Amino acid sequence: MDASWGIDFLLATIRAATPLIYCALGVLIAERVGVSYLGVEGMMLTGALTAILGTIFGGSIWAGVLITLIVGIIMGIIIAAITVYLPTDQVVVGIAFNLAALGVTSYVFRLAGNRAQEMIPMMKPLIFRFSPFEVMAFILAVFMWWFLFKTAPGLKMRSVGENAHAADAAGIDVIKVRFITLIIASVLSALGGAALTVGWVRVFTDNITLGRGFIALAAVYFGKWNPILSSIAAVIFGAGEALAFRSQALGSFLNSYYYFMLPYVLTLLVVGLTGQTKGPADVGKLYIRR
Amino acid sequence: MDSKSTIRKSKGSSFIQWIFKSEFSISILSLLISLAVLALMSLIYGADPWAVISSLFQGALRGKRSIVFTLMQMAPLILTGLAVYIPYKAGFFNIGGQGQLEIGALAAVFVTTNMKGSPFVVITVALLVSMAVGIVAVLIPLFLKVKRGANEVTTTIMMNFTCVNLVYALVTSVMKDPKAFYGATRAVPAEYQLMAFPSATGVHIGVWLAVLIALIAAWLMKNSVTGFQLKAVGYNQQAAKTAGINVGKILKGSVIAGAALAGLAGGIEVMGVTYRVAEGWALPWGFTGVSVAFLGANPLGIIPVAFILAILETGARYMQAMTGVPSAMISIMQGIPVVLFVCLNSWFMLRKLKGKN
Amino acid sequence: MTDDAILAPEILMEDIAKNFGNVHALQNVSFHLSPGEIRALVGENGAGKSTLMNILYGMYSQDSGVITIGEEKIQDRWCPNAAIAKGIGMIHQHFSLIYSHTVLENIVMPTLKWSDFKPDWKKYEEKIEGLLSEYHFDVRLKDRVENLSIGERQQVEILKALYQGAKVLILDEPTGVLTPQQAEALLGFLVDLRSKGFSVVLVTHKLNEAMQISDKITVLRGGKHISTVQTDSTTIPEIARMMVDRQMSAPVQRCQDVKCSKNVLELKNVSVENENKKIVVDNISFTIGQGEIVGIAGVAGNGQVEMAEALVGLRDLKEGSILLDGADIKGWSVEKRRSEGIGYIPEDRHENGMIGEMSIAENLILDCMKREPFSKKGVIQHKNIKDNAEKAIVDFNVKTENGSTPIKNLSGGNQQKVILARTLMETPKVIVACQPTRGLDFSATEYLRKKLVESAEKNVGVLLISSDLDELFELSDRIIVLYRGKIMGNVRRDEVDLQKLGLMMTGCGEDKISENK
Amino acid sequence: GCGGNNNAAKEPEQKEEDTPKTVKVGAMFSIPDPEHAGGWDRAHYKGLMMLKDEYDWEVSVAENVPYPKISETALNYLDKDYDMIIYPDNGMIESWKELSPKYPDRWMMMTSMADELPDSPKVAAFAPNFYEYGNMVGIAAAKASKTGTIGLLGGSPIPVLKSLFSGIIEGAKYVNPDAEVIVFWAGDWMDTAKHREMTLLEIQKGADVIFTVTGPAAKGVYEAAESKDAKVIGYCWDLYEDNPKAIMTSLMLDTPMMYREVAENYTNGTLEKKIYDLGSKYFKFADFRGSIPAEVEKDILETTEKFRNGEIEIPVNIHEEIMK
Ligand SMILES: Nc1ncnc2c1ncn2[C@@H]1O[C@H](COP(=O)(O)OP(=O)(O)OP(=O)(O)O)[C@@H](O)[C@H]1O
Ligand SMILES: Nc1ncnc2c1ncn2[C@@H]1O[C@H](COP(=O)(O)OP(=O)(O)OP(=O)(O)O)[C@@H](O)[C@H]1O
Ligand SMILES: [Mg+2]
Ligand SMILES: [Mg+2]
Repeated sequence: MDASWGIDFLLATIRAATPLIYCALGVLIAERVGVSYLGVEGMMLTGALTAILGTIFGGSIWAGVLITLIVGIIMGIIIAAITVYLPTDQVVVGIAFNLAALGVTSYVFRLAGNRAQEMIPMMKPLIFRFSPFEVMAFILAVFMWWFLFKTAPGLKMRSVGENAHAADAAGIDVIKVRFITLIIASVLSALGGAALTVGWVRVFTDNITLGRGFIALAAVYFGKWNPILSSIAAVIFGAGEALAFRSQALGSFLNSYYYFMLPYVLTLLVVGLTGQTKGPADVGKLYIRR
Repeated sequence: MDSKSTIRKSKGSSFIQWIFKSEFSISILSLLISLAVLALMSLIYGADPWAVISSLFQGALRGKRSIVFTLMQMAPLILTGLAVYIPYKAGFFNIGGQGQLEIGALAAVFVTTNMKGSPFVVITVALLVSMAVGIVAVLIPLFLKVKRGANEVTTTIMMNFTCVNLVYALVTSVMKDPKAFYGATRAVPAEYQLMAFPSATGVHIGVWLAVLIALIAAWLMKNSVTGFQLKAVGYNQQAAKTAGINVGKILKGSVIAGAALAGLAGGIEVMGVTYRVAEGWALPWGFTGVSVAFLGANPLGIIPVAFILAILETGARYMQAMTGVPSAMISIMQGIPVVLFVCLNSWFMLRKLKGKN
Repeated sequence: MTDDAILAPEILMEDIAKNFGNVHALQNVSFHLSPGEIRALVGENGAGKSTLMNILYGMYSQDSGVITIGEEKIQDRWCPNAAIAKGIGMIHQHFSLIYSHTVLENIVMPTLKWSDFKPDWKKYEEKIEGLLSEYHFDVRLKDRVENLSIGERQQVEILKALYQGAKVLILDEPTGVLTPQQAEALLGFLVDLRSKGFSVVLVTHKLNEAMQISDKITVLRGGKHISTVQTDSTTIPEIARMMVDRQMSAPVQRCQDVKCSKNVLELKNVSVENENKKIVVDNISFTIGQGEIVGIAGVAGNGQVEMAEALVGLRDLKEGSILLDGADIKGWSVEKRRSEGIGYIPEDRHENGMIGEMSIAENLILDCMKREPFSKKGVIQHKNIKDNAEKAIVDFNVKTENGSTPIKNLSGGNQQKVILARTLMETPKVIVACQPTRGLDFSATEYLRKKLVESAEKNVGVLLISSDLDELFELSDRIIVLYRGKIMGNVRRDEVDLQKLGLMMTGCGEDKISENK
Repeated sequence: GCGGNNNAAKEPEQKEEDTPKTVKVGAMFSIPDPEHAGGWDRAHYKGLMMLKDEYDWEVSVAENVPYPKISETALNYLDKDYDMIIYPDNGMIESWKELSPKYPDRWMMMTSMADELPDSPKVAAFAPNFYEYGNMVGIAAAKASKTGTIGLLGGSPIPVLKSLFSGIIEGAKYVNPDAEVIVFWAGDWMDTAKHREMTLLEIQKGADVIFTVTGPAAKGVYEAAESKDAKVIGYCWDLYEDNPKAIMTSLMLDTPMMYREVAENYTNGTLEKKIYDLGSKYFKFADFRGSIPAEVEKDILETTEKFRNGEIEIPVNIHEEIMK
């Protein structure tokens, strides 16, 4: 194991972590305003597809990212309307949305025909060997931490997640805040998908996210709803994944499925050991104004 | 109070209103809309919408065999639905059904491939062990919930991935059938497979067992002290505790019962239908169970809802095979009706809440 | 805006109507508040007081009617934000605080701008310190609200409103949770505010508070405006008549001398810890005799709740023992204690007393559904439960259509009647009643007190925990004062007066008081 | 006989009277969208479509058939009076063995490796000789490789791949006794990202020619190869379109030829109950399109041609150690 092995491992870790970071930030900000966002997996898949289609039919990666942003906003509006305006159970909607997204993305991908099967061009690294997606992920994490914990709007948003009624009484339009935040969360999750396809594997295949959205959920939990800690958790999970890829190169005897258990087992362990397990108090609770 | 004056259509409106308000009509409405979506998608894809939709129902309901398939698909859904429903009533959202199911199935295979004895004994032991293993899979989230107050939605999801990966790790290593082409266990020996009942139909007894369990659960929820306490704990844990109900016991009991049923679903599925556990052997029964529980709203409702979702699953596969539409439409038909139902239902609820009749 | 230029705007609410589904919470209510006025808003439970104020504050939107504030007619998009901007602040009965945030964050948060990315915490802190000294409040800004006592939390709420520049302060039943001393201080503070040019709306069930400080009293009944009268030209009985529109029963008379033949409950050297392993009940001993009502006085948070919970089995004893009818109840489950005759009326009925979604009938058997005739061999007997509910509804005069109504649809008073009915159903040996009349209007209050006295007359021992000293004086045979978990005094009611009780509640023991004399 | 669904079968029967009976074939794939999947499924899909185009057979394709639904799907076809069921996937062998004895009047084909035939008169297996296929890949890879290292990536260690990869190892050794062959298993057939990363690792270990057998995830392999200028030999079908830069060539399994054989034999009534061993004549290289120097290409083609003619013999040596 030489230095280049280390650098490659680091690069692989960051590659695997980047989509997770975007999604984790999405889940995190949604939960911070009191909405549980299990639909992250479906949203990630949607973003993964739109980024590829946008790039192929739009002619450049940035067109793909732009389309992803637009679709993220539109889907965010739909999800927000369903989960914020209607007194639906957010968990059930999230799970059903994931199922539907799985179907719709592969349907659209099939409709898009042979051109959609093409491989898109590679992104140029921005700094060192890190792609713009990767650099942006870390900037976003720090930005979100600063935003949530150091600024006034951040405080207001956290208040909504902790006690929606109190926030309402303090003059915050809870519904509006949740609505807008869910759009942001959806855009972030969609970007997570884009980071996976456009930023990493450069193709789309059916169900390409394969549960990575849920790993992001675990990262949020692991990171105690703190953007920086959650991103670090995502990096740890990314390292786990990179290690799993390398399990054979390293001559491991362990079946690679054991490595895929890692993020979840780790998170359960941390939850069990630290006991610091409660997120924002109002997550998942409905809020209806009369 | 003169509430009646607000009703707009007065003549014969009560029946129409009932239709309009009942959950049943909402589920029909969401099914109809989903079918319209399906038709539209077929049209876009270039398939004949009518052929697609009719094959959906043919595949699930036309002829004895299709009905048998639908019934067999219904069995795990009833059980996973109950596995969500029962703990949910006590205030625990068990999304871990999938992991409990898969690991329960693996346990059933382990017992049947290693144990010798009369079929009755072996089958009973295997099903009991699958339930026990299902319970083991929920103990960590339960512990974290009770002792640490951890949100069980997330921990049970994590247990899902842990269990499923563990199952795949085992079927590709120590439990792998050396003769199998892929990672798969040995098959459940013929004498220990669930027998058909009535024998000519090909419907294995697990289906009736599942229905029976749902009926028993319905009766218990309505008429037993335990069911009463379960509801009390689910609505208001604090008050139930103050009233002398042993909240811990009820909560743990319901979670364990739920996980046992999810494990049983795995046992029944592997001993009645697939006979082996392999990589990717399972459908997302555990997740569909969440929809079943919510759409069913009570154990009696769970039976027809599981049946409808089984129709959609069985029929959609037939539809795909026969008309050549993309397999994506199968998952679309499983997601969209649920989303629609939940939305429509809460939309009507919201209108009622806001007093706009 | 300088401090001496505070002038509250004039408020005009005209023909306000509001329905919740089929419930007409408000029907064409008008409400006019002049600057620099203290207005008391009274009415029975469910009269619509909170609803009216919530509409003024923008929490609810009215179905019809017009609000004018100052010169300006309020158009749509009326919301708390706009109300705050117009100088209206509201302190809800259930506080609107974010428990995991600090006092400072709670106070400042509503005034922060969405565009403010660099809040100047130093400046805010200084400004609040100014308010603290001006109004003689005492809270530490860096504490998390979850660690504060109820009184302190209310101070935070008021500070928040003042900090936002509220000139009209609405307080919804603010004294319900306070001790008499705290309540007294609050009322004085409100009078102070008036002199500074604020106007105040005080929603209350305590008519003497209304008489004490208000300029005018507005009475609501069944969602309708009944009357608004000058305080100094009216009397409590007159207001009460307007509130209920029916004959009032005479106040409860407790016969003086109870002969205690035998102790039903005995506490010996009982100590209890709270969640943080701190001793909150410290080595207390006392007895309750048959037919005796023992009142527990004390500032909230001095161990009353923990003691009650230890009695009914919700908390373990650290030391000591409790005897019921001579039998040590150590190790008995909550359920066993209930069935052996310890009745319990919990302090917070919404949290602990009832299950809102369940019907009246079901709530009535919540603690005894395991027993016949409500269940046999684990099978619920629906018919017996229904019959039981019908009987209780008649016996306890619960206002409802039938027993299958979800209990959350009842008014607070009627909810409390159901809880009382449940407690008295099986003639307990002793009743532990925590704040049984909190938040109830006076007719419900009278009814409840009467029932408690009646039970005592039937030889039930009653432990009455209340922060309402009048209530304690009216009902108790003996009064025990708790201070920091210790008994400061255990006195016959006729041996003690309000002043002495007040002293004991602040930590002066019985002995010290007599020394001073 | 046929287990009794008469309703579903009625419609087609009515039409049969006037027109000559079209042969109905039902095929099942475990992955979605076989038309665009990795080489194996795509090759079979194309072969089946050929049946439709050239022989006017009615071909139904069921895709994304999960494990518990294989028999159900097959039975649906059987109930609809399909004449032939095609199982192009080893993972479906259980269902093949279970159903064929119950339907002795229909043809059931396993178009992959099979160890034995079920007890039914109308079963056949069309089993490509994966070892020989591997030999040809090995020859081409070793000749094209500059580093002498070849990377192999499989979904999971299944018997077919043991034979195939052993063949490659021996083929490569025949050309270059010092050739090194790296074998990785992804443990999965779907995770594109994982396949990409594992390919990168192989390239990092020196591999410059890659061969992969996997499902939809294969695209991750091409991507990795392209980004590191390595070459991929496509599996079973001409995959050039998938990644023109990465695909050196593809060793095609001539599925049209295979299915043509099925069709001819079926119509003539000469289809036999046997395991058809599809040897090297069914394997041919797709156009190289100038991906490697012409002389190397020529060398590869000549050597493999000799192999096909039997002029070159490569010993059969199964490497158990790669199956860890
Ligand atoms: N959110 C709500 N949903 C439905 N009904 C409501 C709601 N809030 C109040 N009500 C009903 O409106 C009526 C007026 O309630 P409101 O809370 O204004 O009474 P109140 O005078 O404040 O009573 P209390 O003295 O108990 O505080 C009651 O009948 C109540 O049941
Ligand atoms: N969300 C609601 N749905 C239905 N009824 C409600 C709702 N909120 C309040 N109510 C009704 O409004 C009444 C008045 O509400 P309020 O919050 O003032 O409680 P309360 O009866 O005064 O009890 P407490 O003083 O203990 O809080 C309650 O008795 C209850 O019946
Ligand atoms: Mg009120
Ligand atoms: Mg009240």
